[in-house]
Amino acid sequence: MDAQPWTPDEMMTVAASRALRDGVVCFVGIGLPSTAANLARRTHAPDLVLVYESGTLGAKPDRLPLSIGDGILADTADAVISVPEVFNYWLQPGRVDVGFLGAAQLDKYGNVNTTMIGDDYRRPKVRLPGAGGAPEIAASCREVIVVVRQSTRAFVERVDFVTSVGFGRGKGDRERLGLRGAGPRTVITDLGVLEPDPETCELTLTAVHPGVGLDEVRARTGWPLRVAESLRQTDPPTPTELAALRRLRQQTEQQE
Amino acid sequence: MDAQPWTPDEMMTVAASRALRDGVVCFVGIGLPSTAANLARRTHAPDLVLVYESGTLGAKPDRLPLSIGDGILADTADAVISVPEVFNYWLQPGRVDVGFLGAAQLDKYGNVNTTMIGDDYRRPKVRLPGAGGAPEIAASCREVIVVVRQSTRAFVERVDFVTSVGFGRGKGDRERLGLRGAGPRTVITDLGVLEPDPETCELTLTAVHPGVGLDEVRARTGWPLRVAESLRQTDPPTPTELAALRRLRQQTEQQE
Amino acid sequence: MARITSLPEAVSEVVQDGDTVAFEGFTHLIPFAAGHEVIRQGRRGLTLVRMTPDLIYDQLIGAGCASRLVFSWGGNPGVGSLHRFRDAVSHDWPAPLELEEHSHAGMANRYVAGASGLPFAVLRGYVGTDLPGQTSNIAPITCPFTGEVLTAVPALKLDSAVIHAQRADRHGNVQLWGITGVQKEAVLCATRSLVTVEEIVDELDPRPGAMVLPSWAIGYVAEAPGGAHPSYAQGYSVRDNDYYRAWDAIGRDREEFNRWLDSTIFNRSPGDPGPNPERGGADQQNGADRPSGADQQNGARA
Amino acid sequence: MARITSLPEAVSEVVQDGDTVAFEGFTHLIPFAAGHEVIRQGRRGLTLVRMTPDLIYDQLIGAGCASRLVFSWGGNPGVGSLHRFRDAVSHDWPAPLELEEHSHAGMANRYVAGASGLPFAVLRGYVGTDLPGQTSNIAPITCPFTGEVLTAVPALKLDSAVIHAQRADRHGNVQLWGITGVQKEAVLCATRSLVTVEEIVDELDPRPGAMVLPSWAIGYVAEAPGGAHPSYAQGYSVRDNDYYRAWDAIGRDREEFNRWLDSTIFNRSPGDPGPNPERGGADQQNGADRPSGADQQNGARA
Repeated sequence: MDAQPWTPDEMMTVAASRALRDGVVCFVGIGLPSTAANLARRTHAPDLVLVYESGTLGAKPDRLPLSIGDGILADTADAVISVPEVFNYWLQPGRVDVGFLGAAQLDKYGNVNTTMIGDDYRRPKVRLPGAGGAPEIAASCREVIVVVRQSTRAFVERVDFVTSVGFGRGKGDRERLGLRGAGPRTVITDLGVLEPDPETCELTLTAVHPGVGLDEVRARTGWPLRVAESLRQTDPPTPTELAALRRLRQQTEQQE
Repeated sequence: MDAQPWTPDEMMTVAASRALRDGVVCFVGIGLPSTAANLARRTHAPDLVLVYESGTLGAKPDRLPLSIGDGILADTADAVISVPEVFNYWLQPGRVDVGFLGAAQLDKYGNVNTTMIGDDYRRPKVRLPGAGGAPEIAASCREVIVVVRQSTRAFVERVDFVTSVGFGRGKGDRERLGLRGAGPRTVITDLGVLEPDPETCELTLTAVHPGVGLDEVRARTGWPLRVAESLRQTDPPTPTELAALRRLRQQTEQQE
Repeated sequence: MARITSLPEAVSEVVQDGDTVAFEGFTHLIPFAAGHEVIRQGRRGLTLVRMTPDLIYDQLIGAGCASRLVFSWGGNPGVGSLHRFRDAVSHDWPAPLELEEHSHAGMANRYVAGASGLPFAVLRGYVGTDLPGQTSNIAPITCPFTGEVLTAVPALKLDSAVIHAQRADRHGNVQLWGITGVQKEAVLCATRSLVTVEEIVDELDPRPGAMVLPSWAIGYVAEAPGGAHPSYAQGYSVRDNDYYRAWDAIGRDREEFNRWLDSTIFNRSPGDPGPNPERGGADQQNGADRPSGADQQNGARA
Repeated sequence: MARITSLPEAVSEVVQDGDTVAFEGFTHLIPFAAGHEVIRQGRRGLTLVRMTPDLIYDQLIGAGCASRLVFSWGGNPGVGSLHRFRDAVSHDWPAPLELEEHSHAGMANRYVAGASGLPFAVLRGYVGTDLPGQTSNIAPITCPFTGEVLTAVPALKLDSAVIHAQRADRHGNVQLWGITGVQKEAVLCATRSLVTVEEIVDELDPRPGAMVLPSWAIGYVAEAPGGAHPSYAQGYSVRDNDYYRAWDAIGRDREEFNRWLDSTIFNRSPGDPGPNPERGGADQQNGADRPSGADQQNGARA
């Protein structure tokens, strides 16, 4: 892998950006999701609509925002609205096509934990930031993309705390709970892509990134990983994609 | 009365304006309440805060607005907000000191009807405009002033339809219903002023305007009117008040 | 993304027979031109929704477009009553009009709930009044934390919503300012929506007090200069108070009203065979629909 | 009407021991100067409320001001964790910190309910997560019209709220623009409120995207130029990203943190007898509170 002219994080970001079709409305969190979404706007999806939970609809930043409430988001947005409005009028009714989530832990049914690691909520091993917008993003966006680096610490059989529901305990749970969006249709990691099995909703490896071996993916998954029969290989980042990503990063660093 | 250099409507408007203390926040309806409130701003209450249900907080019109949503209200307001916000954030929590109501019918417990005259809602004798903001103004303002011309048609034993609650069927009803404001503390007419009796909440004549006789007030009231022991006489409009009122009307007509 | 098209085409796509439809506007920016186009196209069986039904609803009701009205205050602001509305309620002319009646606070919250994708809203309202006796759409609800009893109203679910705004850009993003009422909520409550605008511009430069509705939340945008007349569009026109006053006499009389319909909406002389829905509205939006006596000076761009 | 006074006086009037208090701001306009003054005045037993507790809450918690935190996301945005917050949760240092945890949508609606004078709010939220298991402040509620089950959260009732804004006029009317988060709601939820501002001006000229909070809805206004540092005030300053990064090392270590407290908040040398709450904050608001390594170029007026 070291011979490749891109890093695993770059591959992950490019893969995430490709998952965004042009013209869709995307609820963006800061960090990798924001990088991927802004990369998509600069490559194949110029009409991607970015919604940030700080209340900016249609933000068009020319560098990566440094926080969810970066001034450049307000300066370039079609509309700046209050935080209650972004959740109540725009996210909750299902007006957002794609939501991005990160995860400290992700389990095989796509449930996400960003609250705490350990078995005692009152005395956690690691206290994490908490829910933020994630529970309702996971519930209300038409579909969800989870972006997370793959490791046995992150990819667990069952999350210690369900901050955001993926497929619960399996097929039919979302419907039973009354969750309206389709849930995490795509999990993009630094190793490959996982998608829910149509029958069981268990996350199944459907693609590996160039240079990644199946053994490595299995070794970095905390449950016995199922692999799709027609395992694809991710197309490598094109020179255009890589150049755009690096330029974006560079512009951002210059701004700081 | 004809010898007086003011009309009964002018006396009523001046009396209503005097009921507004300087610095209070007043929810204003169009027509006479708006005239009275703007007269108060020009005379004894320059810091009166006018709130119109169209969503203008602190409007300072230099003429009478021609409708509840006149552009001059937005142009001169401290803040223009949405209609849901004016009701939810400003009226409902009790942030408004005084609400003004008009009435097609008013009964002896200060209940107001602006919905319909008749005994069959589905086939009314007279269909009126309806509730508008009145039910919640009557419920939530710290106190309410009703302004209405006195006649047996308007002043009835019991209203045909309760659009806005005054004191219900008497003392204690507001508390039982959970209404938070003090209700209609003052009813100002072209003949005098009525206030709720402290014991029974029945509207009682507490003041007559100059030149008005008790018999006339009784004859224009549709229930056996109680009269306060210490019946006051309203101070006549001062030359300053009359001049300000007439100037306001004139400026308004010139604008049209 | 909003489709930008002509007013007649947009109306025919957005407002359909039997729709529950709101033409919103709180005194300001009332979509008269679109309402007149609905009359021209002969829509029937509409449930009209609005906080403050005024002249345009009186006209739609008088023209026989509506079978139901959901509202909180119906009048000719600053003038008096709506006589076509009264005639429909009291004498079923030209057709019976069923009423569902709320307070402003209740209607505003029904819009908010609809825009929020919730089935109901909660408020302190209606308590002790006779309004809950007239509709099943007002119900008590208990706070699960304090036990306090409040009032619930169901969300408004609109098939279509029509509003008027000052401007749109060529992508269909809409900008409006001044008193904006419940216009955003109305659009967000509706399956189909139309925004008529004073003008379409290259760029929506930011303005104090302006709100922007993004193109992807709107169905259709149609240019209709003067489309709020006789109401006003802040920055573009002033209210035509003479029209409101003149309407009182027209609305009061069935024959007067029919003559007004024929001459200003259907644009036909006496003896003409009937409505001609295909005759476009574009040439009728600039004051041609005013009642006699209206001051032709008004409606000019400020 | 708002009282305009100095920051130390306003803080001593508005934020009291044992208060449930929110210092709101969504990345933008975070009231750091007021938070530091609260530390300086030695407030204790606060229930801190905020959607996005960040450095100022880490500092208040580390300084021992807080006993409870009601929140939805606690981190150092773009950098990582809040170590004083973690230390309090995991090791009770310097004092135990009870948590009540929500989602952003839940917290935003709790503010809306509080601002609206309602005891609770309704949303589609929390369903299927482990959050309802940790607090009794999340409950199911049934729509009285459709029978659908949704989620209720109680209104936030604040004793005090503190926000930062760009400007106020001499009457105490406050104007803020850019990302305005839940600041209006926070002020309207609170019995006592303080708005610190970059400057007090003669007139608030209208600006695109600006909201105005009228003076009569505010308790106190205090001028605190740079009072949002290291966050930013759109039109006045940019975010001091170096401060956020430098905080990671300071917050990670109890002794480092105490040194920071002594030198930048209490402004005393080692061996000084103790906190001096009377030492005013006005002379400390212009970047004097920055951690070492912070870029002195930032925070300049844009």
